[in-house]
Amino acid sequence: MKEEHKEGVQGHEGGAHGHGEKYKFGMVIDLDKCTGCGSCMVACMTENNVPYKKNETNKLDSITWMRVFKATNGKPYPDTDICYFPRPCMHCEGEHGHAPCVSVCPATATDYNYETGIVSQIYTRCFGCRYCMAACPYHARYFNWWDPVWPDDTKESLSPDVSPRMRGVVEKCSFCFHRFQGARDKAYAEGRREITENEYQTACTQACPAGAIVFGDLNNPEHKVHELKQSPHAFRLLERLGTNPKVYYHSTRSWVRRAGDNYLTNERSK
Amino acid sequence: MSLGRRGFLQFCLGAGAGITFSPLPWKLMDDSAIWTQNWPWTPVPPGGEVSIEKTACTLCPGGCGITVRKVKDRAIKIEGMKGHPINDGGVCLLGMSALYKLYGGARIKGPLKRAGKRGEGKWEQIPWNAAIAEISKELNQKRQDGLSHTVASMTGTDRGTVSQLFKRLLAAYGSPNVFTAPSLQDSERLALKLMQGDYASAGYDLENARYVVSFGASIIDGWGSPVRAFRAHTRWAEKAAEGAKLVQVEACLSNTAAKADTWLTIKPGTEAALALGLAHVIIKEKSYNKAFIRDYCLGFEDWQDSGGTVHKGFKQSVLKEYSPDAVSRITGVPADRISVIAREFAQAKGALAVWGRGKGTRPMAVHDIMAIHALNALVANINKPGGVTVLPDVTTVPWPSLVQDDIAKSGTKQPRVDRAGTDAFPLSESLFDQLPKLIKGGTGEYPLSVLLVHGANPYYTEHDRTAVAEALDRIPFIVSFSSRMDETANHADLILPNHTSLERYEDVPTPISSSLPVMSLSRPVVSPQCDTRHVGDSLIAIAKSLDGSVAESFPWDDYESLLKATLGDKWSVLEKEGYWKDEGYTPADWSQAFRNASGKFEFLATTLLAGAKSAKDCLPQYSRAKLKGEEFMYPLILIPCESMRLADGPVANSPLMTKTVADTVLKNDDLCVEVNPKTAIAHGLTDERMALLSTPKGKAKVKIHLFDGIQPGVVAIPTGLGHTAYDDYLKGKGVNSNDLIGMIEDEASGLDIAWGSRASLKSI
Amino acid sequence: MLPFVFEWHWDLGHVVFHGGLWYALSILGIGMTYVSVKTYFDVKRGGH
Amino acid sequence: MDSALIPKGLKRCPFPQFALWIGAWSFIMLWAAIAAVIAWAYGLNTTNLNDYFGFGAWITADLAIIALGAGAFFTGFMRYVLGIDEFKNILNYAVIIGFICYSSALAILALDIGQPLRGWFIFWHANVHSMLTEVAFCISCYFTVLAIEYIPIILENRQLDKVPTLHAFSHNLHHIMAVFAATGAFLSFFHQGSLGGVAGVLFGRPFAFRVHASIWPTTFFLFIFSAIACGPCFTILVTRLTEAITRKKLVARNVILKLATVSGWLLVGYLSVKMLDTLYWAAVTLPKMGVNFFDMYPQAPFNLWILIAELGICGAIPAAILITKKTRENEFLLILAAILNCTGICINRYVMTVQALALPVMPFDKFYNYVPNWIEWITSLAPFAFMAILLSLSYRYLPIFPQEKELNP
Amino acid sequence: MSAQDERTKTAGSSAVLLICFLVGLGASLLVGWVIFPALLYSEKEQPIDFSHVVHVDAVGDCEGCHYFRDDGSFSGIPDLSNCAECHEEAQGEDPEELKMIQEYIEPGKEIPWMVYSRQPDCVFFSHAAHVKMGEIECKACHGMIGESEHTDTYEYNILTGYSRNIWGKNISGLTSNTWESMKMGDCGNCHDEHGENNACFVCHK
Repeated sequence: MKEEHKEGVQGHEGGAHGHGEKYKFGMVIDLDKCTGCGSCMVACMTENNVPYKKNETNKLDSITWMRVFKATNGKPYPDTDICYFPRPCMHCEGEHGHAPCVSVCPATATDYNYETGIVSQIYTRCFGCRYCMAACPYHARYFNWWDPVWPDDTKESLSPDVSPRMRGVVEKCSFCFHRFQGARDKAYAEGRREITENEYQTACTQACPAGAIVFGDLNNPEHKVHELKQSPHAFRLLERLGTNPKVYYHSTRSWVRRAGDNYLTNERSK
Repeated sequence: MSLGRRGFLQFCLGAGAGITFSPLPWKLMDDSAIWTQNWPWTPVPPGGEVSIEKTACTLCPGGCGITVRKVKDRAIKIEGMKGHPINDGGVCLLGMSALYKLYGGARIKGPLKRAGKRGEGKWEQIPWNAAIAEISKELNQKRQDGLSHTVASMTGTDRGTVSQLFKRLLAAYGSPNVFTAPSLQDSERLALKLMQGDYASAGYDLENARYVVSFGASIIDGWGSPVRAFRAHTRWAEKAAEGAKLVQVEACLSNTAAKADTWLTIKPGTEAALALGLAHVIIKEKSYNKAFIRDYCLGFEDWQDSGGTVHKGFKQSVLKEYSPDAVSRITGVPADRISVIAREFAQAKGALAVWGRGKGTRPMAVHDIMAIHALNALVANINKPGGVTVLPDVTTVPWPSLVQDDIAKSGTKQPRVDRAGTDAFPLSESLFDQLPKLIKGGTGEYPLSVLLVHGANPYYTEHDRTAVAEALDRIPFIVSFSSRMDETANHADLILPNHTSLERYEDVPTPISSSLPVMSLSRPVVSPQCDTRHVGDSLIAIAKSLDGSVAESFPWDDYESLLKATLGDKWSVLEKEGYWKDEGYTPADWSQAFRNASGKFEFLATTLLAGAKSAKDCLPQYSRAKLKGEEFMYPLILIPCESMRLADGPVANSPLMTKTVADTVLKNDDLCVEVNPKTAIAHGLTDERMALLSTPKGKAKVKIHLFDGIQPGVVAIPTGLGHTAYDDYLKGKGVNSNDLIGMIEDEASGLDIAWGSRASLKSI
Repeated sequence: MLPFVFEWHWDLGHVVFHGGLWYALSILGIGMTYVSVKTYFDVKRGGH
Repeated sequence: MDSALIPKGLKRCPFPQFALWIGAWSFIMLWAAIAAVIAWAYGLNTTNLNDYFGFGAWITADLAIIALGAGAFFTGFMRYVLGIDEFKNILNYAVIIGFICYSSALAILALDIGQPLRGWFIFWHANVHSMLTEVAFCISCYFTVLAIEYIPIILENRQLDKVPTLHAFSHNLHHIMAVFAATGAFLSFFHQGSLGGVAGVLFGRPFAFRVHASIWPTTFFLFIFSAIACGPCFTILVTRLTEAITRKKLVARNVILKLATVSGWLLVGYLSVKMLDTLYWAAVTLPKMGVNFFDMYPQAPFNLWILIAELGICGAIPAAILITKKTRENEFLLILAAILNCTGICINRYVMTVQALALPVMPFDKFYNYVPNWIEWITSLAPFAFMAILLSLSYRYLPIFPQEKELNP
Repeated sequence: MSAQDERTKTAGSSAVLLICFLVGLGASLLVGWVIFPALLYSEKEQPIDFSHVVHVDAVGDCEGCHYFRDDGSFSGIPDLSNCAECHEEAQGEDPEELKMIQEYIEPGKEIPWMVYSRQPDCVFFSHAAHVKMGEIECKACHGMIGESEHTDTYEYNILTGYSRNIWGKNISGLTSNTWESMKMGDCGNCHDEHGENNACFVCHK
């Protein structure tokens, strides 16, 4: 029996124990193009069965895997400027996969997948200690304070690809990992191991009406993100903390780039 | 210790040991954890075969192509259609909300007849044939009484087969009173009629424009066809290195202003003056397109009337009245900046002046639009790449000719109740905003007896909403075709619920502001979830149940066959691709472009000459609409501000959209208004505290949000909230800005041109 | 977690952590067993 | 009524009075139990915790209680490992206090997690790299040790002691108690440390993050240090309070003073190390993250005063009092110092939990504050009621103070 | 009392005590190993008695009914339309066949099969990866179900709702064949053995 299995997996290039670095999925978000419309948030919430309550104005208990933050340059009228920061989970790599949240989870409910570079969150494993939320400086992790409730027949519009979460667990953006699973299934069915850039795109990327979000394999020179992340105007949020995030931002405005990280008063930003 | 006790102790010890070495405790611990992982009250979405259906979005006039992802029979996700000429894969948050409208709250599950008082929310469920009988009884009665002209309809738009069906029903029945919901289009159509000779909406070649001056149009806050506008903005951002530029003229730092390369802060309502100031510089520096002006324009130079009097043309009038200094005084824009922008505009390739306030639903005066459009004429950016065009309608198969019996003929000959097209307002087409005044004051020719409402929500969307509601409440019989319980449906006497956008066929004509003729097809992607009926089918059924010759104008079996017949050979393309576009379309040559009597672009609107008090009134000009209220009582200016995250039209927000709204806009049920910190100091306001916002039209408790990006002295109020209908996810949240802003009538057209209101804010 | 569970990895972290843990648990276990056994024999011998 | 249970030769109050006293505290326990049931049944939305403050009153209470309970292991450590014999006179009490603190901490942890029925995942699916895992294992193990240490004390009850098996068991347990105490000390050092590690490893939170010395952040050592510096003071406080309530002398003054001296010098040691750590953090760690020291203390209640309160008023002052013979021997100052010392450690645990989360890290993020609601308050304060009840029961029925007879002739 | 009596009494009482202990032990073992599993699991019969043997003979292989869709997803248990392809009209006189036609095919009602191998919602299992890429035989996980002539009684855990086949019929959790249980450990161990990725998101959603 087992011999048969072995034959079946010959030629697999995943590397020993699945630790081969095959893909490194990431995003480049162009803040000059982002209009702050919020479509990415809604696309994400519909794609991932994120519930809603009657009152969602307390943003401290409102689950938005993708959240669009608004930054201002702090200058008075008429020199004021604003910029929107769409913030998914950054899928931090930290040092060798030690993302801030991954190393702290006591029950291994979140891990760093070395094959894709994606930080998972397993709701059925999580027991809701919220240590990962304390660890994440991006507030990308959300707790299910309530049982999810879908009114009327709206349960009908839930996607079977993403498991609805129960109360008492933490959830966050998964880079629409189920889409990767789906794309790979299709590839397998067609006898391929690799998937193409188009086959796996996150819901926010796909929805963004401004085309501000680009998603792909940061390691693959053929993917758009590979080039975009190297722009002199590209930066990451709170890079100095050593979180090593996989979401890059791009802006030609220097104050926006400076707003992406902390700097001492007279320190020069990148 | 007694033996019994010790025995019992031993028994317990044994039991403990036995249980420990049995699966019971361990399996129970494991299974109770697994139970929490599968709580029966956490839904498990069933799986199944996935399919993708192509359709078009009908929730706004944007006309995007969308695809719906389905699992078996359930629609689970809406995405943008790749390759669609309007949105090419992008989709907005309103478009994605169609799922909520399909499955969500406030759906009307079948025909309803009012049981309680109006607006009380008590309904009686009735079968469809009874509902049709109810309305045909009412309409037949009016025909018999010779009052067919007192029946009116109101639709959200006048484009597409459904609104044409309403028009046809009223014409066959015998009433001239066909209303469309007021919007910027009313003035725009009129302005283009005056200057170019066509009642038409402007199409902008945004993608190829390279220097766009937007006079208050919130291009990336939901204006026109929102996704297309976003994509155009992205093009500009990509071409920034090549000099592509957006100049936003606005009093507050909207998202558009923030994304613009230049934010030109201006006193609200003075955009036309700035446009004429720019024209002044361009004319003075002779940097306009001389050949175009000479060969294809009328009224630029001074002219002599038949009586021999010499009148100023556009050139002299602008040179005289709109010097940068004078304009600077009106608008608050520094004179040197006016000159700089004017020079850049004149020199740029693809320089485009865009008008419209907010999403393009808020009104603008005809003369304002003429002033701004004059800039496009100066640089001759009309019917050229990167310019403005007037699109022809997509051709469809004409319907069989209308049959009108005597009642219908005499009914339609009656003057419209809003006086549009009469001597009072000869050029206007539909003046819904006149109704409150006319019905309430009794100055109308006659009272309306029946109102059919489709795709519009006048009880919510109109300025001076209270007066509108009062006026509409006087109409004895209101029929709503809404599929959800909106404010108007809530006040109706009879509801014939339409399918939602994902359950029905509908043609989607060329979207507003498009520069390419496109038609899309909205299709039923799921079977009807409730006992609803396509509004087209309802209309056909009503027509067939009416006396006289009405039924003869409706030879179709149902809406679907009507649509197929109307779309003709385009049907197969639309069925396959979801959209049809006129690939080879090129705008008409200048010699063919202008369909005035003169055949030229008219700076001087000759159509107006006959009725005008002075010839000057026929030129583009700035006249600031006078706001009601005294400055000492209402020292501040209130302007509505729009956002993609809040739908303020007849289609309301879904809960997920409302979820994206910042807590600086809505906090609990309180609406926040934006105020400059300087204003706050001057008026004793504190951030995040409540204040009473008063205007001549009403009062509301609002929360103060201090924001540097708004002009001192101006208060910005978000639109799209303050609903009194729908479900608990929307009802009672915030304030309806339309309650606070009154109507201001444009003398020439009778249209509402209110861009704001005087207001005061007091801390409470 | 025990070494035969697939989530177990033979790395330094697991060895040190579980080493310390089982060391402490063993002391507690052995200690308590010792006390129980000794008590049993004490009582049997002493018979009081 | 219950005189058969009361240790021979000791005087205790009449039973009705005792029952009333226990009843009063039970009322608070009942109240807390109701709060706990509400939180478990309806979920954590019944608290004021939120996504920005995932940790709040409960974690603060946990950290504080465990620091205060450090008297147990440290007194045991001094008695059994260092062989300081006087401490046997207070050790029983210290152990019971520790037992109460640790059991309360476990109960609060069970409340704080979103899925209590899955709480055991922390053991079965342990992530050995997580400080919280270390905490959970060490706390549970050490709680076992405390239970083992508590057993012989219980078995000394007059009636239980009559049973030969139990008597022998107790005797044998006493015999090897040093082994358990040493193991307990080992475990306790680790989990006091790992509790510090919980905050110190958060490299996304500049306020909490500390550089690592070997595999642990400096907070690991600081938490151990601060716990052993304040634990004895808490034992003193509770003992003195018991004496005041029972109107009896229970522990000889020299024992208390010795404990105070130890506590004082440990506090001095702790403060010096903490100062060094804070300086290094302010001068090196923070600037590397692009953060100013003063940005860490932006507004009330998290302005510089909280630092001054923690290290100055509740640090340096009690340390000075405790190490000076003259002030230490002044009863009022001794109690004041003990209170300040315990308060200082509670502030430390509070800032490392709540302030660490309150300060926005993203420059465009907003500062929010957090105030616990009644459910969190009552359950966080319930340990005091639990302590009152269990200490009263132990005091009444068990001979916990070896010196009681000789001090109250 | 004499010493002899004393001893007898002690011995007698020891025996009684031992019996008490053993009774406790036996009773609890019985509860734990026999009564508890009986209470924990409940039984249901499949709506129709189905013979895999007959169908495999007629169709040829598993994939005839349990096929892959174009997008690589696995169809699982066929739905009514698949059945109706052959069973539009009754094939033979079997009462179960007639029941199927009358109760399901004619009214167009899906047959509510209960799936022995149903995994919880949090599990993502790719048949494509295992069957297409991994070339693992169906029976490696599903056992001899393809050779069944009648449907087994469906047993499910009343607490978790899981099919008993997930944990395995043996309450101890011990198995001797790969298809006897379908717990996470089974997946994880197999992945480990074959050097496949064991990251959480490989199998969870």
